[in-house]
Amino acid sequence: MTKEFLSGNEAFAYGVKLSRPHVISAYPITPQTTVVEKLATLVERGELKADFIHVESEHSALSAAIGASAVGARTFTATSSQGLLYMAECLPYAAGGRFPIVMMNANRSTALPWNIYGDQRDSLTLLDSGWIQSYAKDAQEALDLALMSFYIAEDKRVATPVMVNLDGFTLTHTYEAVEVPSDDDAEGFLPDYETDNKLSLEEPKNMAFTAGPDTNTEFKYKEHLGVLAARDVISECEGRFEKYFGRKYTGLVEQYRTEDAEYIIITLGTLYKSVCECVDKLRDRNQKVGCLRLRYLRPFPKAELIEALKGVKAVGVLEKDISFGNEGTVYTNVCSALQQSGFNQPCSNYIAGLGGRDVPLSDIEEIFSDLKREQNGVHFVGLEE
Amino acid sequence: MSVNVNTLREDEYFFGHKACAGCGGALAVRIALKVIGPNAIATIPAGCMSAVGFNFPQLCFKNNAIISTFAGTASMMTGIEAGLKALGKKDYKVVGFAGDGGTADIGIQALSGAIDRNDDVLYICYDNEAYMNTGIQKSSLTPFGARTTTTPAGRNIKGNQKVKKNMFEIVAAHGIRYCATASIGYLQDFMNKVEKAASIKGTSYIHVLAPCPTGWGIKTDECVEVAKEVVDCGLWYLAEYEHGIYRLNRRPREFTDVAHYIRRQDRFKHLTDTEIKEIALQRDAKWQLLDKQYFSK
Amino acid sequence: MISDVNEKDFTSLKNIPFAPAYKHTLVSVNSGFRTEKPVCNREKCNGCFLCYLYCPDGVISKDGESIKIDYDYCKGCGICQKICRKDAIHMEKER
Amino acid sequence: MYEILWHGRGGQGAFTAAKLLSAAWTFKADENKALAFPSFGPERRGAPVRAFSRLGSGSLGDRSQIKKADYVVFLDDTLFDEHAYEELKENGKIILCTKEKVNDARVLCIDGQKIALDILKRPITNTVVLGALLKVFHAIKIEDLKPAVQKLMSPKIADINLEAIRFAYEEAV
Repeated sequence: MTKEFLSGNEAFAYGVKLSRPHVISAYPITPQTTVVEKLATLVERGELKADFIHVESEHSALSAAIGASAVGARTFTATSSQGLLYMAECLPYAAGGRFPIVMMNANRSTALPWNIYGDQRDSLTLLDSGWIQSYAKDAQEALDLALMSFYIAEDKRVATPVMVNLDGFTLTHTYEAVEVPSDDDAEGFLPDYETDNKLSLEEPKNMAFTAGPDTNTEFKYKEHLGVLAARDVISECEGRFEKYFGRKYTGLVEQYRTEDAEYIIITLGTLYKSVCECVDKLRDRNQKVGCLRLRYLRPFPKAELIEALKGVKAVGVLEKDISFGNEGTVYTNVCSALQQSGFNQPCSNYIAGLGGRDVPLSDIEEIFSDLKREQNGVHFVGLEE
Repeated sequence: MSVNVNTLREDEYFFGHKACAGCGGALAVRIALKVIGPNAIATIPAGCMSAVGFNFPQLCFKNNAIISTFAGTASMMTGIEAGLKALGKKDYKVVGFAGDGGTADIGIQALSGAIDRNDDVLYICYDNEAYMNTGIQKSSLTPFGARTTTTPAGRNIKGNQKVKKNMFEIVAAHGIRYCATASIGYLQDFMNKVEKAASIKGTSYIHVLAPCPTGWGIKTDECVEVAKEVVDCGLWYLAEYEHGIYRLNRRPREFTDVAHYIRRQDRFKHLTDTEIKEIALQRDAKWQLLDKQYFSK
Repeated sequence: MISDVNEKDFTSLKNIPFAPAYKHTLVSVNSGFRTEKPVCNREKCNGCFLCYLYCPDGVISKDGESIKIDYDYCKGCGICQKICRKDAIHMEKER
Repeated sequence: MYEILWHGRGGQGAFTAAKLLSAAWTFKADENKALAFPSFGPERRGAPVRAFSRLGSGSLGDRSQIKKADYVVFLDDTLFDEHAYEELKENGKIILCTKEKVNDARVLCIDGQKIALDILKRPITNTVVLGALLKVFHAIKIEDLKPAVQKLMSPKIADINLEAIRFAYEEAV
C-alpha cells in the first residue's frame, strides 16, 4: 500500500489494474481520456497484462467488450456523455446477456448546447438500462469501486454489468491523496472470473438469442433478480474489502449526521462531501441537519432511504440532472420509494451543477434554509430570474 | 485447397432454422460453417440469419453462435477474438455473417475498424441486395432499377436510382490481407475462398451474393440458378484480392443476356427495354475498368 | 439424422436459463413450410451430391451411392431438383 | 484551510505547481488533506489557465473553484493587473513572476525567468515560483516538497527542480 497523489481517473485506472482484466476496449472522450491513457501506459510497461483494443467508436467499445465477456474474459471499458449515449444500444444488451462488464463513466453534460463539464444527465438517462450504477465521492472510492465492481458484477447471483460514475473534472481531473494497494495487497481479493454463460469450444452455445412473448418475461424477471441480488453481494463484498484493505464502506447509501436530523439533503457523487462540510457548519449553529448519499442508484436503496428518513421534517434531493418536463431523475426515484413507505413529509428537488457549474457551499446552505419552508417542488439552483 | 463436395464435413452446423424456403443466405452460412468446422464462432447481427436461427427454444447452431447488435458484427468479433486470445485459447475461427445492410450501411464503421486493426477474424457478407428481414427496403447494395418497399416503382421514379456500392473494392482499399467476392451459384468457388480466408491470420472478407427468393420475386427453386446467372451475365464478378493483387476467378468470354436475368425477377418487372439496355451499358463500362484493373498488370 | 429434438418445457421459470444462452435445441419441425416434397429416384441418382451441397437447409445427406432426405426439416424449395443433372429428383405434391 | 490560486499560460506548468504544493501538504502529515485541480477545459498552449490548491485537515468537501485565495500566484506577469487584488482574501499575498518591481507590500516579486533559464535551462517558471511562494507561505517547508517532487516529476528533472525551488526561495524578495 502506498500513498499517491492522483486524479480520480488515475486512481480508477489503478483499481482496474488490480482487477487484472483480460480485455480493455475504449474510445477517447473528454473527461474520460486520462483513465484509458493511464491503462494504456500500464499495459505498455507490462504492469498490466491485458489486450487493449483501440476501437473506432464507443458503440464498438462496448460491443467488443460484450464479445470478450461472452467468451468468459474479464472486460473493462470507459466512456462519458455523448460516448455513453452512442453506446446506449449496447447497454441493455450487456445487461440482458448477463455479461459482468465494468465500465467507468465520467459524468458529463449532454449536448445541446455542447458542454464538456460535469453533470449527471448522461448516466441518469441510462438508469434503466439494466446496469448496476454507483457514484464515487472521491478518488479513493473510485479506486476501491473499480476493484469491488468486478467482484459484484461477476458474482453468479448478480451476473450484471456495473457502471461506476465519477463526476467529470471535479473528480476525474482533481488530484488528491489516494492509498494504492500493491498487487500483493490485492492478491486473492478478486477471484478469477468463472462462468457457464459463455461461448465455449467444449460446449458450444447459441447466445444472445431471441425470446418471444412466451418466455421474454421470464428472462427479464431473472435479469431484475440479478440486479436486486447485488444488494447482498455489495454488502458481502464490502466486508471482504474491509478485511483486505481496512477501508469500510456502507452499502447502498452513506449517511452523515442523520440520526437526529430534521432536514436532510440527499445527493450523490462528489457533492456529498460539500454537503457534509455544510452540515458541520450548520450543526455548529445548532441546526439539526444531515446528509445522505446514494452510493448506488441501481439497485435502488429503497429500504435504506425509508429507514434513514424516519422522523425528518423535510428532505431535499440535490442532483446535477433534470428529466425535462418532469423533475430530477433521482428525485423521482426517491419520491417513489418514500411514497410507498407512507412518508408524507415535504420532499423537494434542487437541480444544480448543470454543465459543470460550481456548487459552492453557499448554495448548499441556501438549500438547507429553503428546506425549512417545508414545501414540495423543483428548484433550479442559482437561476437568476 | 482440398475442400469439395466429397471432402466437405458431413456434419451440419446450421440446421433446423426457419429461413424462407430456398434462402440464399442460409445456404451461404451453412456451407461456410461446414468448411470452417466445429470451432467456428459465428457472429451474426440482427437480420434474417439471426431472426431465423436463434428463436428460443429453437436454437439452430451446433457450433458457437451469437447475435450481435446490428452495427456491431465486426466489433463483437473483435472482442470475441481478443477474449479468446487473452484466455489462451487456440484453434478457433471467429466468423461473421452479416447481410448487405448490416455490412455496407450500419456496420461499415465497425468493419473498417476491424480491418484497420487486422483483427484475426473472417467477415462474410451475404448480400441479398436489400433489407429483407424488415420487409425488403433499399440498402446501399440494392442494384440500380430494383424495386423495394422504400424505392417503389411508380410513374415518377422507377425503383432504386443509385448503383450498388462496391464493398469488395472498399474493403480491398484498406489493404486487407485477403478479400474476395463469391456467389452461392458457384459454391465450389465460394468454398475455396472460405477455406483460404479461414486459414489467414488477420482480417479476411468474403462478399457472397445470395439471392432472396422473397425479395427478388423469383421461385424458391430458382435461387441458385439466378445466383449463377448474375455471374454469367456479368452483373456480378468472382474475384480475389490478396497481397495487393486483384485476381479475377472467372472472366466469361461472352456474357449471357442481361435482359434474361432481369426479366425473371419481379423486383425489375417495371423496367423498360431501354432501361435494361442502360444496365447492360453500366455492366460493360464496369468490365472495361475490371479488365484494366485485373489484366493490365 | 437430427436427434436432438427437445421436448423440455421451456415455459416454466425454472427451465428457462438465467441468460439468453443455450445449446443447439430443436423443438419444432419445418415440414409445414412445404407444399411439395422432393423425392429421389435412387436408380437415376449417380451420387454426385450436388443436391446435398446446394440444399439451404442441409436436409440432404449422403447415403451410400445416393442420398437421403430429412422430411422433418425439408421445406420443399426444389433447389435439389433443379440442380440435379441426372433428373433423379422430382417434386411431389403434399397431400 | 489554505487556498492558493495559480495563474499561468498553457505549457508553463501552473497545474503541476498546484499539484506539487497539494501533494507536499498531504505527504507531510496523515491528517492533512488537499485537492489540486485545473480550470477545466480544452488545453491550449499559451492560453491563460488557472489552477487551484486547496489544503486543509479532516475532510475537504468543496471542489468548486477558488474565488478568493490566500495566495494568488502569477507565473506570467502579462496576466497580472489590478484585478488580481479582487481575488485575494484579507491579508493574502500575491506572488508574481516578473523582472519588474511592484511597490506593494502584498506582492512578492521573483525574476523566475532568469532563475529558470540559469538552472533548468528552460523558461519553465512553475517550480521556481513555487519556491518563492514558500517564502511567504510557511505551512510548508522547502524540504516538505521533496517527496512530492520525487513522486510527481520524472527522475530526470526532479533534482534540478528541487535546486531551482531552493534557489528561488533564497532569491525572493
